[in-house]
Amino acid sequence: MMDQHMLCDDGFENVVRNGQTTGFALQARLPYYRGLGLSMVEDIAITVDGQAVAREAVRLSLRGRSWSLDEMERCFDEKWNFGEKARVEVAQPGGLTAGDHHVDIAIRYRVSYLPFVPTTRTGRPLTLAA
Amino acid sequence: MMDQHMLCDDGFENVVRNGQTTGFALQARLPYYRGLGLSMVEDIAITVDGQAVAREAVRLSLRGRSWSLDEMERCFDEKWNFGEKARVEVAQPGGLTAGDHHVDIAIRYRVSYLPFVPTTRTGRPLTLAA
Amino acid sequence: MGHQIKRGVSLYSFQNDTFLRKMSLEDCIRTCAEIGATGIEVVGEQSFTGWPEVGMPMAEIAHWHALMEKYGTHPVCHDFMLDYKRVKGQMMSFADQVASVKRDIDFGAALGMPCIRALVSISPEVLVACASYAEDKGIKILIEIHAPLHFDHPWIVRHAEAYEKSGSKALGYLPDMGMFLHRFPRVWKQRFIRNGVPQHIADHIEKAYEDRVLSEYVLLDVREMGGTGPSLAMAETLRHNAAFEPKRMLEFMHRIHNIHGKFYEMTEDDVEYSIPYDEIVAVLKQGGYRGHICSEYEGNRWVEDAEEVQSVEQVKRQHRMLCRLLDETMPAALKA
Amino acid sequence: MGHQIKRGVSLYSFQNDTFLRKMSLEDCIRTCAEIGATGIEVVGEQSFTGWPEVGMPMAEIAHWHALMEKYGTHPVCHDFMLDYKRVKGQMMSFADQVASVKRDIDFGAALGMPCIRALVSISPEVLVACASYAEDKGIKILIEIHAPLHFDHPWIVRHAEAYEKSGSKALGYLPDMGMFLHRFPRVWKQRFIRNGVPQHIADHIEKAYEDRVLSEYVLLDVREMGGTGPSLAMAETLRHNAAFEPKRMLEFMHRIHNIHGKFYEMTEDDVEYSIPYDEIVAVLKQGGYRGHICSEYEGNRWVEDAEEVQSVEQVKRQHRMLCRLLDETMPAALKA
Ligand SMILES: [Mn+2]
Ligand SMILES: [Mn+2]
Repeated sequence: MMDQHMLCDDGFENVVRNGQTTGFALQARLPYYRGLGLSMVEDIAITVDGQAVAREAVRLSLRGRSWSLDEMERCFDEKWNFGEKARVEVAQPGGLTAGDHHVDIAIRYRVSYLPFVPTTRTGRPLTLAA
Repeated sequence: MMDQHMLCDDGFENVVRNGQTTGFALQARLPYYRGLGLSMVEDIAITVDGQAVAREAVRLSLRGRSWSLDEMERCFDEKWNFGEKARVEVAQPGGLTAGDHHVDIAIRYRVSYLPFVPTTRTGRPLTLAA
Repeated sequence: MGHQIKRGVSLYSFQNDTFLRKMSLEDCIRTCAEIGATGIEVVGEQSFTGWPEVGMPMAEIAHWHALMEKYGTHPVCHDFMLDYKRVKGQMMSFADQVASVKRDIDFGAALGMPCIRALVSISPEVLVACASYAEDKGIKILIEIHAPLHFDHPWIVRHAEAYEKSGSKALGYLPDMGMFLHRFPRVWKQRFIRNGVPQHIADHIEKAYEDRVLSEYVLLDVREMGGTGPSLAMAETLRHNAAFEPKRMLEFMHRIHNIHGKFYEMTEDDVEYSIPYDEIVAVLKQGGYRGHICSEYEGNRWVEDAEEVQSVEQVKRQHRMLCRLLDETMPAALKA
Repeated sequence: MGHQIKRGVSLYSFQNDTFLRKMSLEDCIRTCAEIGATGIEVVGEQSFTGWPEVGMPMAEIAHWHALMEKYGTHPVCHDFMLDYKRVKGQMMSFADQVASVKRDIDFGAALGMPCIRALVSISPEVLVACASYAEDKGIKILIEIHAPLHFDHPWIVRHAEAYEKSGSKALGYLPDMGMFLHRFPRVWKQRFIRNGVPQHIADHIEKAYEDRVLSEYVLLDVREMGGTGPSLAMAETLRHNAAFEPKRMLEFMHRIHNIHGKFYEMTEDDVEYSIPYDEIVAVLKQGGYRGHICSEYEGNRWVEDAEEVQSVEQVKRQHRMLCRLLDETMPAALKA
């Protein structure tokens, strides 16, 4: 559910640190009807223009705190709230070119009472601010 | 069920017609807890020493009447009774050599009230009379 | 507590012996008579040849009646099949299904049966269309309520509504006690282990059944434990989770006219390992049930790969149990 | 016929609007108040932030009480989750599960809820272990009876036995009306067709559901019709065949303290397309039910790919229906 709202139109931008473009970021929502403790988010897979991003390159940040995907699975005191926009940063020296990119996202999350581990996907062109 | 009783020890022999060995025969039982009208027997697959026999080469006979497997599927007035030994003849010029052969049989039958079409298999060495 | 529950046997129980011609029809009936199980049920297409494709085997029917006479037994039920997929890829028409059921009513009548058993997959409309024909022949058509179905399953609810609406007393139920499977049968577990299920997975599934866990969860567990083919097959038996409650028969008792005493394993102590017959018989007494409990041994297919099937011994054990639960004096042949 | 059934709304119904911040908590509660649905149910982890991982959001709780006061609404139920798989590959211990449920009892109490909703997968022992704690806080813990489960499923039977044995009045049931799904929802069928199910296969599955056919047969049919991925997925929904009978609630009424008025599609005529609310309300009246029926709109996830979700309009239609069935005068906001 909420599939098409996983990706936000705003917040798709390059990440610049100390004058260096170290990667890019986008904003995402958890596609579920409630929030989940971070330890239950198993994976956030990002693909840009058909190129998959390595799991190790991805970090999630919420309200000033951030986690690698492995760290996130061991975090028991924070929550990706219902409808909350998280910033997803991808380390990629040079970042992306300005303009349109086709972005796909797939989030796998563990829900204790479901007899399967769902992965929800969506994808569409997003415009990277110059 | 009754898997290991599908193949009978007796009746495994070459078929000789007009002095020519035209094939071989064996005796088989339907692996089910009741008889079935012949139209519901979908296939009898025979393998000898790892070599599969063509469907067209197989005939079933019961009490003096015989059918190819295709004919059997269109026969609505006869029945392979519960526990009844049928003679299964395989056309194969020259037949088989005397002695031991590993015989496998797989019978597929349609049972109206089962939500799948079962195939039951068994196999073991049988001794062909010289 | 007084009751009018009678003991019977479905000859289905002896199928491994009759398949291999180790027991004849007469052997079966003599065995039943000796243990005081005087009600005899048959699967027509197992105990008689040619029916229905070739026609009624008149000599065999005459023999049947002679055996009833000789051994003091009586006909209880003919289990019929209705092969509505006789033609490949084609469903038998409604009219042909009705005609086919009527032929089985005739066959049941020829055998002197008060009841015939309809498989649960037959649609209620077909049976309702046969009700007055059955009434005329003095036959009741009983749909077998069999796991994974149960009295509260929507398909059975639909049957129940149709029967009540028909107003016919010729339509009823034949509950199969397999739907009160309160433990995972030991003979199933052992067979699955022989088929390749690792011990710890088999233990987990057995425990989950004991705990009544929804099958979908158990399937996920087994996948996460690395279970493959046979393990998944064992877990899938829980899809047909059948630990329903015997007391649910009470609401339907007025249409219950026969019972399949399904069993998988009678232990040396004359107890069914997985089906609570003490609770079942108490409910039947409470509901004033007046028909037979006919033994239906189905452990055979679970043990035949490893040992010789002991049909007669298993049936005897069940009847020792039934004598106990029904407060009957035990016939000599049942005494140890 | 007199009754004491009250109308409520689970804010779950507005999830698409709250997810996108189109509606605030206050918007939701005002909407409920306007339509006379004064009982408010929430999924705690949807309507409040941080709970339970971060702790109780005290400011939000104070805001909640202020809104109740302002709009004349009252708390009915907090639906809690118990994430017992918080640690990957590891099941939460029994003691930790009990502790977690007790924290949700506290959270429910902080919100002024008389009830909290337990998911059906929670084991009865955990809830029994929390019963006296709940009693002390004036809270009832209600297990949600939700399809594919139902009151006669062995897992629920086990819960029922445990509750009776506990003797505690703090344990009870919250039936979700989705288990009385008497037709295949039109919005499901349309979604499956958009997902790629050929029309004739979708029609066949819909008809089979109408006929209450055992799911396994329908899956075989669909495979023989050449059905693949989406068609098999549509047929598999029948594994969870949920056309059970509303009257089965009667036996359990003494422990039913809240009801999920699940719905998938309210038509323009203010009728639920697939769930027989007339029959349901009649049973609730007959059983003397005195709690709320809380709207739980779940058509959202079936239509969101094709159209904007109309949560408020759908809830309003359900409450027009409930006013009719409960013989209530319709508030102005519900009049067309
Ligand atoms: Mn049976
Ligand atoms: Mn619900």
